[in-house]
Amino acid sequence: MSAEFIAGIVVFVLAAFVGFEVIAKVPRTLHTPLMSGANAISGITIVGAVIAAATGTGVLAGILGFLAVTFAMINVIGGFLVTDRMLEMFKKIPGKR
Amino acid sequence: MSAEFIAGIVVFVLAAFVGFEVIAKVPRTLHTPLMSGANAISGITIVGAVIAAATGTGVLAGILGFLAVTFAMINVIGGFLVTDRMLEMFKKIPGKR
Amino acid sequence: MTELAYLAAGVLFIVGLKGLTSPRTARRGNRIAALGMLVAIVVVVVDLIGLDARLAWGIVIAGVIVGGGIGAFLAIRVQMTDMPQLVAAFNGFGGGASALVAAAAVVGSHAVMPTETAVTTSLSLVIGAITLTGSFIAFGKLQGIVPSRQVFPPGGQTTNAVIALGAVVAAGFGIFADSATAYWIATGLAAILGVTTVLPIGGADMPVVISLLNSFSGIAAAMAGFVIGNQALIVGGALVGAAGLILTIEMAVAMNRSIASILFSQFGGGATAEDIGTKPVNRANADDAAIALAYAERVMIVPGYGLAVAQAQHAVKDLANALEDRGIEVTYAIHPVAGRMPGHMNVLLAEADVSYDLLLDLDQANPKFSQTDVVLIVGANDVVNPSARTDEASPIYGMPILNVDDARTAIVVKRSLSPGFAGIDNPLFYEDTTLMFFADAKQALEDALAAIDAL
Amino acid sequence: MTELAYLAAGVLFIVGLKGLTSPRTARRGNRIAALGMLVAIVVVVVDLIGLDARLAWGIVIAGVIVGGGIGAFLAIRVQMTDMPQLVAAFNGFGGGASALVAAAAVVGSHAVMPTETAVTTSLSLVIGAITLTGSFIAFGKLQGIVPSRQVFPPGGQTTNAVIALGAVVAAGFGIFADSATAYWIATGLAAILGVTTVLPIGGADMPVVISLLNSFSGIAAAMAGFVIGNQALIVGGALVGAAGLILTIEMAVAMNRSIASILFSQFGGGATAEDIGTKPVNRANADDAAIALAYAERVMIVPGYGLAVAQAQHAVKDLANALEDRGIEVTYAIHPVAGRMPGHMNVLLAEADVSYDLLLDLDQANPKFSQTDVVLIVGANDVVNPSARTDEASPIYGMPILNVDDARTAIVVKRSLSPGFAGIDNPLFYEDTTLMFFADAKQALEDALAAIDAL
Amino acid sequence: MHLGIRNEQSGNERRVAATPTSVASFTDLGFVVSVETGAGIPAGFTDTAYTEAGASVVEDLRSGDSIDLLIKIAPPSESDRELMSASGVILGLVDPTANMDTLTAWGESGITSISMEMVPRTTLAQSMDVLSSQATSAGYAAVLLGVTKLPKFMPMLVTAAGTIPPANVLILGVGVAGLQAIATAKRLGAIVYAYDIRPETKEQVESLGGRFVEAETQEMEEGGYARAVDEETAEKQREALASAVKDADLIITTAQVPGRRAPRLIDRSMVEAMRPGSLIIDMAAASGGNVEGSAPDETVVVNDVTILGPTDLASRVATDSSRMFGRNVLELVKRMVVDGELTVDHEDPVVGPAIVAPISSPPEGANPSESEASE
Amino acid sequence: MHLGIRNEQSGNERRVAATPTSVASFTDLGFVVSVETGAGIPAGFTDTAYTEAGASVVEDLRSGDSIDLLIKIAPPSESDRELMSASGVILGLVDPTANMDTLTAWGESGITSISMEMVPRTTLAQSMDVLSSQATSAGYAAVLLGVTKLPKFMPMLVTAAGTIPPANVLILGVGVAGLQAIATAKRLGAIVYAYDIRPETKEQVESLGGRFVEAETQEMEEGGYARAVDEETAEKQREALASAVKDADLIITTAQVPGRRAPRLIDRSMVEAMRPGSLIIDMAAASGGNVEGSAPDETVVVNDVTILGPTDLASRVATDSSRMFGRNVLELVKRMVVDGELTVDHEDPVVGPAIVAPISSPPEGANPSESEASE
Ligand SMILES: NC(=O)c1ccc[n+]([C@@H]2O[C@H](COP(=O)([O-])OP(=O)(O)OC[C@H]3O[C@@H](n4cnc5c(N)ncnc54)[C@H](OP(=O)(O)O)[C@@H]3O)[C@@H](O)[C@H]2O)c1
Ligand SMILES: NC(=O)c1ccc[n+]([C@@H]2O[C@H](COP(=O)([O-])OP(=O)(O)OC[C@H]3O[C@@H](n4cnc5c(N)ncnc54)[C@H](OP(=O)(O)O)[C@@H]3O)[C@@H](O)[C@H]2O)c1
Ligand SMILES: NC(=O)c1ccc[n+]([C@@H]2O[C@H](COP(=O)([O-])OP(=O)(O)OC[C@H]3O[C@@H](n4cnc5c(N)ncnc54)[C@H](O)[C@@H]3O)[C@@H](O)[C@H]2O)c1
Ligand SMILES: NC(=O)c1ccc[n+]([C@@H]2O[C@H](COP(=O)([O-])OP(=O)(O)OC[C@H]3O[C@@H](n4cnc5c(N)ncnc54)[C@H](O)[C@@H]3O)[C@@H](O)[C@H]2O)c1
Repeated sequence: MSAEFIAGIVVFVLAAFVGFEVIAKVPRTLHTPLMSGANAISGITIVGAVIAAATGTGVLAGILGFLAVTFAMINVIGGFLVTDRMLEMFKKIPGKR
Repeated sequence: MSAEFIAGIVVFVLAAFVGFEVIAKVPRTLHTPLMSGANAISGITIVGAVIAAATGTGVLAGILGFLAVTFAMINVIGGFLVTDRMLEMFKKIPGKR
Repeated sequence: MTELAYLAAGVLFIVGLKGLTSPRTARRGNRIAALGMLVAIVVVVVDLIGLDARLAWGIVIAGVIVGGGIGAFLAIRVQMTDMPQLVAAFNGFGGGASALVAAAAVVGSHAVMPTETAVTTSLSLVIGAITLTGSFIAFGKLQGIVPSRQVFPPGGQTTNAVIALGAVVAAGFGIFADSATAYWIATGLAAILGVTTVLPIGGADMPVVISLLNSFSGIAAAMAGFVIGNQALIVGGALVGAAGLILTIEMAVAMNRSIASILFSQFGGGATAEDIGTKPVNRANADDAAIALAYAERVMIVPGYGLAVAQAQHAVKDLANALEDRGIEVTYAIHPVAGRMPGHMNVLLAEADVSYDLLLDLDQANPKFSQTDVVLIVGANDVVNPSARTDEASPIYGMPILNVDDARTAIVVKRSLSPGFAGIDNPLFYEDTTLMFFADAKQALEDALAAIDAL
Repeated sequence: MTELAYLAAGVLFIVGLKGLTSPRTARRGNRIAALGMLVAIVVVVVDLIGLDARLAWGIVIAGVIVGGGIGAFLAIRVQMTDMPQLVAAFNGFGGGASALVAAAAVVGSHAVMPTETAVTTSLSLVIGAITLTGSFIAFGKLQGIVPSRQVFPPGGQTTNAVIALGAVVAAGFGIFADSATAYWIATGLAAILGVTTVLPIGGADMPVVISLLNSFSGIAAAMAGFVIGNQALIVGGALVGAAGLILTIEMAVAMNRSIASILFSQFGGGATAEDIGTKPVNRANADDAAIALAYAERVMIVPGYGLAVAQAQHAVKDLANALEDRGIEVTYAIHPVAGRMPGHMNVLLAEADVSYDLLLDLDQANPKFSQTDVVLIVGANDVVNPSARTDEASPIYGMPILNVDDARTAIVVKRSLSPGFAGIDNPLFYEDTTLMFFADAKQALEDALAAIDAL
Repeated sequence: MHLGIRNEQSGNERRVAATPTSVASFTDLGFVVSVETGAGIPAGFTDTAYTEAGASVVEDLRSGDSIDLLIKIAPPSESDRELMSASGVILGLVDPTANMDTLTAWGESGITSISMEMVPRTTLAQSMDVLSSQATSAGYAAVLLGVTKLPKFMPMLVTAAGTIPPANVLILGVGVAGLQAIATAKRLGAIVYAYDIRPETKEQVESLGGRFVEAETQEMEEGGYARAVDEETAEKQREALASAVKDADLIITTAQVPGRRAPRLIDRSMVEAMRPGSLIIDMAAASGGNVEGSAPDETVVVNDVTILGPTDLASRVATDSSRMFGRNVLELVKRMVVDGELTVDHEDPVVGPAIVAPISSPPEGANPSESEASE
Repeated sequence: MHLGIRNEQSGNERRVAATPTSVASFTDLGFVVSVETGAGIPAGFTDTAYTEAGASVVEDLRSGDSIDLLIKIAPPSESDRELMSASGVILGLVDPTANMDTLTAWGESGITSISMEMVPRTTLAQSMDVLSSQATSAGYAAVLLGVTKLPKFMPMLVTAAGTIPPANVLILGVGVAGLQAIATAKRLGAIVYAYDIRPETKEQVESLGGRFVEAETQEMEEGGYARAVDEETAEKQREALASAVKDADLIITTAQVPGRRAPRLIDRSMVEAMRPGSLIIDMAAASGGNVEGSAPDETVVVNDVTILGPTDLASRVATDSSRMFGRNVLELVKRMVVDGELTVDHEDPVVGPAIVAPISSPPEGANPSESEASE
């Protein structure tokens, strides 16, 4: 295994630990916003998509790259925006007015 | 900066986050054992000490290496043992009998 | 330096995610995470520009515009109630993107991949594909496009096991034989598996499934990070993978379900928790009640016979104290016939040493409900039954009741939908603005108090 | 693969540390962390053997035997009460070891160090040296070798600032000029700084200081890790550095002190929290009370006038309920003259609906204390004053009291050491087996309840 | 419309049928109100207060105009009849069981009699339910009577002069009065046991912190009221109650079966087993008594156990009893005033069942409640 | 040693100086106990019970042997003197202020009189403190008396027949009786206000859920007792109390200054400002009264406000009052029995101050307490 790969594993494991620890008991009403926010973060794959799209050669790579960027971008932009909307509404308790 | 050094920083930061997150509200009675246990872990420097002692050349390096291993070993062995003793006693609430 | 910038993005993700776990910091948390994402994108662009090679920027820009546009449009246009399915859809796209990144790597690699890269590539493809299709089925179920009841593939869970095995074998072959075709087969099987696994799950369990798929999409991203050797993806992906898993477990616990029982349900499983009434109600738990109460300015408590049965007088006082400590105005509305004897509520509240000054009778309370944020109805039923006002056929028509439906939100604490002394159904329970908190009153109030303290 | 093995050690450290934060898992946690250490040591040895070079194993073995022996001897022989200072000493050795590792690197390096390595080397040296000497001063203070009161260096904190500046300048010179001598000067100044910073801190604040130095030793280890390029040191060191910092903050909060006020105290600062009485008492907080109560089998509650003043009757009932839910037997001992009128306690406990069956009077309670694990004395004073039994000169000599000192542990909840109605001091408060929980009774009981629920 | 309030004070009666507050409301409804001098004094309402509320205070109603609506808290008498206008209405505690013949006769001559006792006991009509309101007072007063007569403390007190044990109070019959008695005794710190034949009362007893005595119960009622039980059940009941009775310092019995003799819950042998100095208050003494040997308004001592049969309990809190009574009546009258006229509507679900005479529809309507109260 | 218990029942006195339980303990201490017939009946103790406890029940103590220790709950009389042996001891509520001359005379003839009222009120001696124990009963009974006389509910009740407001109860003087009155009224659900001249009582009032009326207080006491205040302070006090008095439905006053006339806290104008139907119970009526116009054991009505001055309050819970009294006396007697002999030790810190006659040391010892109770 390459040193880079091993370093990746170390980073992966540590980041996963942070992920485990960071989520303490979450109030139920925050479950959906948290899920949505976490989902938006998983759009980090946009970085990979940009690299793939920019560096890819050939039509197939181009198509794959374009789709990857598009998909990732939907996830990122949509994800953060919708989370923000949820949380905005969340300030007001569900109900009249 | 070397790639290795940068990888080290990434690991350092993530590990520090884990350290921050892992310590939630600790009951006061556990403060001392926790401190003691954490202290024992900081004896991980034994790894560096062993490397220094084993690979060092020259009298000065030898002395430094020997001292490093000795010190680190005191920390490691003493640290874990004393923590264990504290926790053993901790099972019984301070008091008679 | 790129790596350090990515690390900064990762730290922002961590801080943001942590913020999202508490109501006070949630919105800021989300924005911090978004900032992290911006940092990561800027870094990759700057980094690529620094590469000094001919790059297909057109494709990138096109993708950003199209994807960003679609995402923004959907996020802004969506109805409040449709948000969960939208999250599912977004998640599907995310998983798909990771699979595509891995696919691009397969297409673009001209040498034989090292084993470790091959493994992560296939993982990224398989997990990404499952996420993609699984999320879309979840979206469909919630949106009503796909039937929300349990739909089993022919052969049930056995079929799923076979498909899963097939995907593993294909991926294994791809890794050892370095065969692109094998990868595509594995990816296709995984896509099918996503569909067939989610279809048999009932609509009520969808939130848990979406959360799990969210965890998957994180892992897919991390795997894609290994494939292209990018630490930002590894950090962000691992973070979401782990956090999503914990969240999934918590959600399942909150719904009183195990993840296994959700995923591998047989006929007749699932969604039992919703079956109490025939008409739908908004169910709430202690956390929901806690948030509604803790963020209110004016709270009115309406005690009824159930408070007495549960002997919850001390619990209600404790809860009120906690709210008052937060600067919330708390009063009590006592209906003349609440309980089973004249003055029943007074006896109990006096025992808990609730000040007489806080007790409002019917005439004092009714004009106040419209300025009340939350009415907490504890074991009362007949005395808050709006059919006394609205339904001429009701045996209690004409009786003055506490007009709790004037308040912004009503939280009703009782054990079930069963009727009170008068034996009649209560339309209040089915109102949009009513949250039903089914529990013994004492337990419910204690739990809500704990939840408020934890906020 | 070495790196992965180190990672495994790191994971064991994380899991172990987490275990240490809860009473149920603490012991296991410590052992898991020790296992992690074993793994790390085995890995480095195997790795070195694999190096295929002439290595000074003799030195290593000698160090291991000497160090291990001393550590084990001290840890086994130490008195319970001397443990905190021993931890301080161990910590000093750890910090010293890290500095020595960096020193060996300086001595052993023949080429010019890259800047980053130079920086981490100097950090390791400086922080390690501070830890070494600071910890030993802390040890000395607790052991009584160094005076535990505040001892200021000539010039006070200004002197410290000058020394600190000197160390920074020397280290900077070392880094830019690659000068070993400059490193040694920086290290020496840091060692002095360790002494002069800790000397002015009062004995009562030592635990916080030790914890902070513990965090330092973690950072020193991590820096040493950078110096020799070893991830095990980085992970373990960073972990302890961060965890130690959080713990330090928590400890300071628990003592009602800020870290800054502890570190940079001027004359007359510090240790005020301990000055309530002249004789020493065991102070406890809600968590301590919670642990003592939650792990008891039989608890007796002794209410007094302070319960009435604090109107803590409902709080005491709630706490008792929580204990009963855990299967603990809870009773109440009512002294005939507790409170300020005959039956004072009865009125309150009846209001809180404590069953009459649980109330013991003096004659029923006294034989039971010796089988009681914890007596919780809530705002009572005269009625539990053992001088009525033992001190013929006492104005209450001969009055029958509740013999709470027969119980294994007594927790006394009151706001201060001030006397009760009879105006006399109470020797109970200074007993070894007594924990003093200074707080308003209602608040104290509510906090203890929250702490029990959180266990 | 001329509304009359008599001075009904006599012996134990200290209540008044209308308070100044309700008089003011009657005036608003369009009534001219006359009150006899001193009618409210023992209940704490002065003549001046009535005058200020808009009533004319007169020495004797007979000296004035005839009365269209006479409100009664005591049973009606011939002298009341004489006051009435041709189609006048008598409304109040008319005690239909005892006075049916008289009222029927009056009814034939045009006088309508409305019995507050027969207002249905539904959730809807609770604001007009005098049985509930007066039973509330009676249950409260019964405990206070008992506490004052008992030479012991109710609450437990641990004192330097020894521990005073809490009193044991037993409540038999857990209707409105019984529940109020439980609450009051519990407030005072007694250990309260209670029993009723209706099984749902167990939950109600416990909701007030009382302990339910586990004896025979029966799911059988009519409109929330208990039915009479057969002698075999009654015997089993008494056996099960015996030990609770024996241990009690104070017993309050409230058991009633509408239209029947009150059930006998405690017989002589049970009384004899009690500790000397104990006390029994039989609130059902007037309708036959729950306790063997009890007599209305008399003090009977059996074997050092005192048995009281007070019938004036509600009058002991005359101010509040009168207030509640006045409010109950007001609510009913409000319902009967249509377009400024007092109208007797036999079809009204609340008023209808309460009309004793004249009867428009087939009689046998002595069943006071029908609808929901039957869980 | 012959110990005598008389039948002291007369008028309002229903207590007895020893219970069967304490008689048994006296027997164990070596006393021969004689009890007059019927001594304990009104307190609930039968002659049989005394016999079973080891006493001989006699028609009249005069017909038997002379008495070495006579325990009294009522003040001593010449007929008591006649019973005594040459060096006999009379111990109990001997009312030293009123009877000093008599007792001194008896003392000169060899009879020792020990006043339970003068046992020091220290933490140590609390088990012998009859003032505390009887004040406990009196404070409790006062509230119950008030509640029974008041035609209103104590607690608030929200009912279908209107909301009944809680009663306002005001307690003036927060000693032992006052505290017990606060607790009892609070239990019954009243809103309780209280006031005392001693500032530390504020905390005590609040510890029972009462509200302290902020008026003039003074840090001035002797052994826990209040001193008399000058007329200026008293005037300020009354002004500050006026509005609390005006709003009260029930007032119970307990203020005493040992050895002095009770302070006048409520004057006529304050009474006149009260609502008609309100009630005042002046527990200090016998020592001059806290309320203008009150008289011992009489019912005075001023402007529709009733003022009672009961002196028999402790007797209203005769069983428990007697039990506590008996226990107090027993504890003191235990202290006095040395080697099986009754010994009067003038040096004893508890017994010494309680000896009224004969005086061994210089007199002026009428200051009943000295040590710690002076925070
Ligand atoms: N006040 C009087 O004088 C009097 C006298 C007799 C009758 N009533 C009648 O009683 C009724 C009073 O109205 P209300 O609103 O107070 O009571 P209600 O209408 O009888 O409703 C009480 C509710 O409390 C719930 N409950 C019971 N135990 C509970 C527990 N342990 N925890 C949580 N909830 C519990 C029950 O629902 P779940 O089973 O789903 O939990 C029930 O629906 C009126 O109809 C009135 O007419 C009154
Ligand atoms: N029962 C009677 O009839 C009667 C009558 C009169 C006098 N006394 C006398 O009163 C005494 C009763 O003994 P006791 O043990 O009940 O009481 P105590 O000896 O008076 O002690 C009460 C303790 O409660 C603490 N306290 C006060 N407020 C508090 C609060 N808010 N939270 C927590 N603690 C609080 C006080 O300490 P901090 O200030 O440090 O908090 C005080 O030391 C005896 O000396 C007895 O003789 C009794
Ligand atoms: N709908 C309403 O809002 C409302 C209002 C008031 C009363 N009520 C109901 O009306 C009913 C009657 O109340 P009430 O106080 O007038 O009753 P009541 O005075 O007629 O009788 C008193 C009690 O005696 C009990 N009893 C009869 N026979 C008995 C026996 N053999 N042994 C033991 N107990 C016996 C009855 O069950 C009843 O509880 C109750 O169910 C009450 O809840 C309903
Ligand atoms: N040491 C003990 O354990 C113990 C036991 C019992 C009583 N005590 C103390 O003894 C003291 C006396 O108790 P007591 O009940 O016999 O008192 P008491 O009967 O002599 O007087 C009753 C109350 O009247 C108050 N009073 C006097 N003048 C007043 C005025 N002008 N205005 C308002 N209030 C006035 C007094 O302060 C006192 O509280 C109290 O302090 C009590 O705590 C101590």
